[in-house]
Amino acid sequence: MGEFLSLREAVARYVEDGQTVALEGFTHLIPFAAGHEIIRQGRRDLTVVRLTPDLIYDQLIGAGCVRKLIFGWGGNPGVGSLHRMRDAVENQHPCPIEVEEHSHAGLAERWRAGAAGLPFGVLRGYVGTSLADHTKTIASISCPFTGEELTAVPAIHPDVGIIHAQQADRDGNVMYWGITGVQKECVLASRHSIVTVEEVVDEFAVRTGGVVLPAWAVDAVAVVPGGPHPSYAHDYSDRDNDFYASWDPIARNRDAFANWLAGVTGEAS
Amino acid sequence: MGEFLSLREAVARYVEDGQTVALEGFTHLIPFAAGHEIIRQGRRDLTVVRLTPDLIYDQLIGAGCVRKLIFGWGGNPGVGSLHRMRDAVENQHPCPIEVEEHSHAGLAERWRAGAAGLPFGVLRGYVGTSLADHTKTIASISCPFTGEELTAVPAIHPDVGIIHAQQADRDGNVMYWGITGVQKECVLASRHSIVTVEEVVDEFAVRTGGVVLPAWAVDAVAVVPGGPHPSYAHDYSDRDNDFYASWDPIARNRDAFANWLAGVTGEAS
Amino acid sequence: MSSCRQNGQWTSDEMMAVAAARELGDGVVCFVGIGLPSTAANLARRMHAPNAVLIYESGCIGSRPDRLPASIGDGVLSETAVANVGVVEIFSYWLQAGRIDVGFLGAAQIDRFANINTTVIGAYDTPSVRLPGAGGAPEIAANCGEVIITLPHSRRAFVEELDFVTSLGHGTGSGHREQLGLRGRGPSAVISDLCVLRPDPVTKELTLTSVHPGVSVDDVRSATGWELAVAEDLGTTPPPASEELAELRELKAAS
Amino acid sequence: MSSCRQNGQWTSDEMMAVAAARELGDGVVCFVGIGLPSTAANLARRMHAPNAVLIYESGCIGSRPDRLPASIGDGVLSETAVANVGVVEIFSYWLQAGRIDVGFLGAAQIDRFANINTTVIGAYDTPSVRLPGAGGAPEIAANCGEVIITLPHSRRAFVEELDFVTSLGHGTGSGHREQLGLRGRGPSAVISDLCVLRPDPVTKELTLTSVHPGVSVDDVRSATGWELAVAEDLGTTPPPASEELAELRELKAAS
Repeated sequence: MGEFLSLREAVARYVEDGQTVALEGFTHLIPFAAGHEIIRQGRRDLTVVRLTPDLIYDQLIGAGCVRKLIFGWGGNPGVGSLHRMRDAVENQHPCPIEVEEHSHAGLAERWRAGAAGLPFGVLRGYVGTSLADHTKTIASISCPFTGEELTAVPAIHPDVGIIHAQQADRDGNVMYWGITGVQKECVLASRHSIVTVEEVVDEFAVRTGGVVLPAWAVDAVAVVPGGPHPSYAHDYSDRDNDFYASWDPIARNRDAFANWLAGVTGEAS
Repeated sequence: MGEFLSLREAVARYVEDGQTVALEGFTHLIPFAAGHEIIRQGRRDLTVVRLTPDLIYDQLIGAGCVRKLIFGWGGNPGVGSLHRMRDAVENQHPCPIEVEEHSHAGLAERWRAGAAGLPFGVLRGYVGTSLADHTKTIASISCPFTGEELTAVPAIHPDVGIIHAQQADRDGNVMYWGITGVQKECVLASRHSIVTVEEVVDEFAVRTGGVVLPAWAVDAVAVVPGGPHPSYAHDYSDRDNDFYASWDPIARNRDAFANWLAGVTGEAS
Repeated sequence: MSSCRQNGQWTSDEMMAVAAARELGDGVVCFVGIGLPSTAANLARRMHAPNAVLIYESGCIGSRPDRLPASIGDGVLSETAVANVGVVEIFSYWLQAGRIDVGFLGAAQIDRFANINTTVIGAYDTPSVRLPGAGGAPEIAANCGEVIITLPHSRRAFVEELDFVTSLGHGTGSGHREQLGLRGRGPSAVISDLCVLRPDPVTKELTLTSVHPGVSVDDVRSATGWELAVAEDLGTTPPPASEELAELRELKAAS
Repeated sequence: MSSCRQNGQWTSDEMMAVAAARELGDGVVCFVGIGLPSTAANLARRMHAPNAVLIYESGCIGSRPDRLPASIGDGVLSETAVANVGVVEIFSYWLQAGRIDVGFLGAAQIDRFANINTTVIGAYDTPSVRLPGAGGAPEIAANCGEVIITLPHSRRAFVEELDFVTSLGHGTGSGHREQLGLRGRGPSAVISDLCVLRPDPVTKELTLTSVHPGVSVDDVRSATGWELAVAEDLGTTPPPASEELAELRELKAAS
């Protein structure tokens, strides 16, 4: 219902241990502040879903919140690896994680099917690759009219979908623009949703490509200016490319990461 | 390639007897002028596709251009029946037409599948209705993950898709806004496409909800101000509700229709 | 049917619109068919249901028109909407996904289980009357939480058997929708210009629960093509309040 | 590999970017991967292919960035685009539908049939190196008319056998793509910092067709993990023209 809550309240109310949670935002509007709040609240055993895990899931994985990762591309864009993710996959540190791996096109179709209330989606994908050998959620399906074989993937229905938007209005409607990613699908496919926003405005301005989510399709709205840092909010902030570069040495080293984590949880050593 | 042509040239180049043609526009931006040009050029045996045939297909059917109609709702909105369509279905006048009947949701999914390059689409639809008893392009499909039964419909791939838009820029990119319907899908699902526009502008203004089709995804652009009359172009013209009402007595009477038709073809009696 | 009753204070059409409007609760999300459903839904929004969210299949979400739209594609619907989306999206992401509380539909014909025909009278291939067809109705009827149907009462409209089931109501009765896997609960009320009918909680057969003022049970029976079930606690529909009438007439005058 | 050659006039990375850019014809519609493909595609657009249409999987259609984007989601891509759409739409309506002429991809590993691995080195469940994974590449490789691949040359990258096929090139060779029903024709060129490889018209095996200036066939062989086929009419890649170098450096400096 577009209820205004603090980020702390919103995460406390909707995110529980063992749930499937998605924090989406395709390289833009990534809801980092919400991810940090999940870390602070000590959630565990989460199944997390994202097209591109990016630093936000590297941080959640490193903090030990994650039991399973569903993803498409797990790198630090333009920099290199996600070392916390690699440490978990390669060395089971800080805990083993299960990986369910798709392509972006496949995950996007899973989001579409989820938003559309269908149990599965269909695409021309994965054919001839090794992905289907290792990912159980890839199946074959025949066209009932032509007999052609295509690929089916199951819908995603997280317990909680979390995104960041530029603006909410006073009724709790939400608007975002720029690169709009799969956020609408994430919110609509999820049982509950939280949207962090840069600010509350009296009225939305005219925006080419602006996406509006009506208040009744969103559970909670939390005002968190700068919530996507080091990602960015088009027309509000720039991507902090330096932070992305500086993350590499932090994430490579377990102690450096622990130190960073203490800064987030307020337990600085 | 967004090539600027006269409407006459565009229709002459792309629309041929026996083809499948779609003139879309969901109650708004209906490309009436292009339909009249098809009538003037005397095309025959067309399969025509539209969610709502509206007056435009009543006119094409009455003029004898149509062999088969694929549609979802065939009425004169707010007025009553499409009498030329009824005369064809009930009395085979001026020629018999085959009818392939769907719901709007099913046809929208057929458009989506067409635009997405898939041979079929999936929906929760038609269950328990008589539609599947009479329409061959409705089939059952099982979810490969849950076993749930859903409905499949084949993609639509017209030879030519025709829409009306408010604006083109000088490169042949096209923009429309307001109620945007299934026009993007129509253009993308069709082998060729023609867009009539109100005007050519140097640059598109910022518009909430504006849809842009890049020039390279469109074959021909024809400048036809007022092209959607008696439908309307948001921010350019109002719907001519009086014409919709006046159409009823014209279409009810074969002679009155012949007289109207002569006005379109320039063969006034 | 006369459309004038009660010494000209209000017409039976007005009674129908008012009674239909009353069915819409405040805050519900409603998928609105054009015509009478749209009139009733907008009247409700301006009376007791200011927070009802009206959705039109033309892709308009949360429209608040200040006049009655002339068609489902009236520009006033998109101008006053909270969000505008394409037709593919409105049917898939919004209707099909089960996000809509109430579907508000009109009908040409209806049977005792509130199944709807808007396709043909007579044989499908050689119809005596070719009606407009399905439009958005089959999936609205299938996928909304519940469905309200409104249409004028007559023996041609309320028939023993439909020639074509365009939109499923309660099918062949109790349990049929569940058996077909439909997630919406189906029709909860049929509002005509004579009365209100509701499905029996067990059998799902439409039952006369309320007659409009000045209408007798026999009036309804003689306008109904099947043996009509009548509720034991049959009531009388409260007449249109003056505020309801004023608001309805203002809406219509603005159109 | 040294990245400096020709008395410091240009680096091997610059040669690679220039040679890759030359592969892109004017007016083609190109789905662009981030990194080296994006550099090459934007260089092409500013040189000989001003009408090339660049599409990014972030939903940006027809972007004309005046600097190199830092990531696939750089705001400059959406600000300079002709149209911006969501990620679901870019993959389904634009890529999958077969509307894209050329896919431009990077790679971590490649084999003799231009199959790509960007997923794992070693066993999937106990990898020695966990690479980023698929991203958009599998469907770009499957659905574009043709594919251009660009990556630096080394024995770790050009391998006899892939541990994981993330994106299909020519599979097991001639006829394999057709047999799988893929509609795109697959990789047409692989551009490294040493050379240009093209699939043999019949066998589809990558064949050395051009070495970059200052590179010998033995240099390429010793950096390639399989027994390399060499074209009879082996050529030498024209060195970067001063205009190409100037434009490339300007693009990079602006970033």
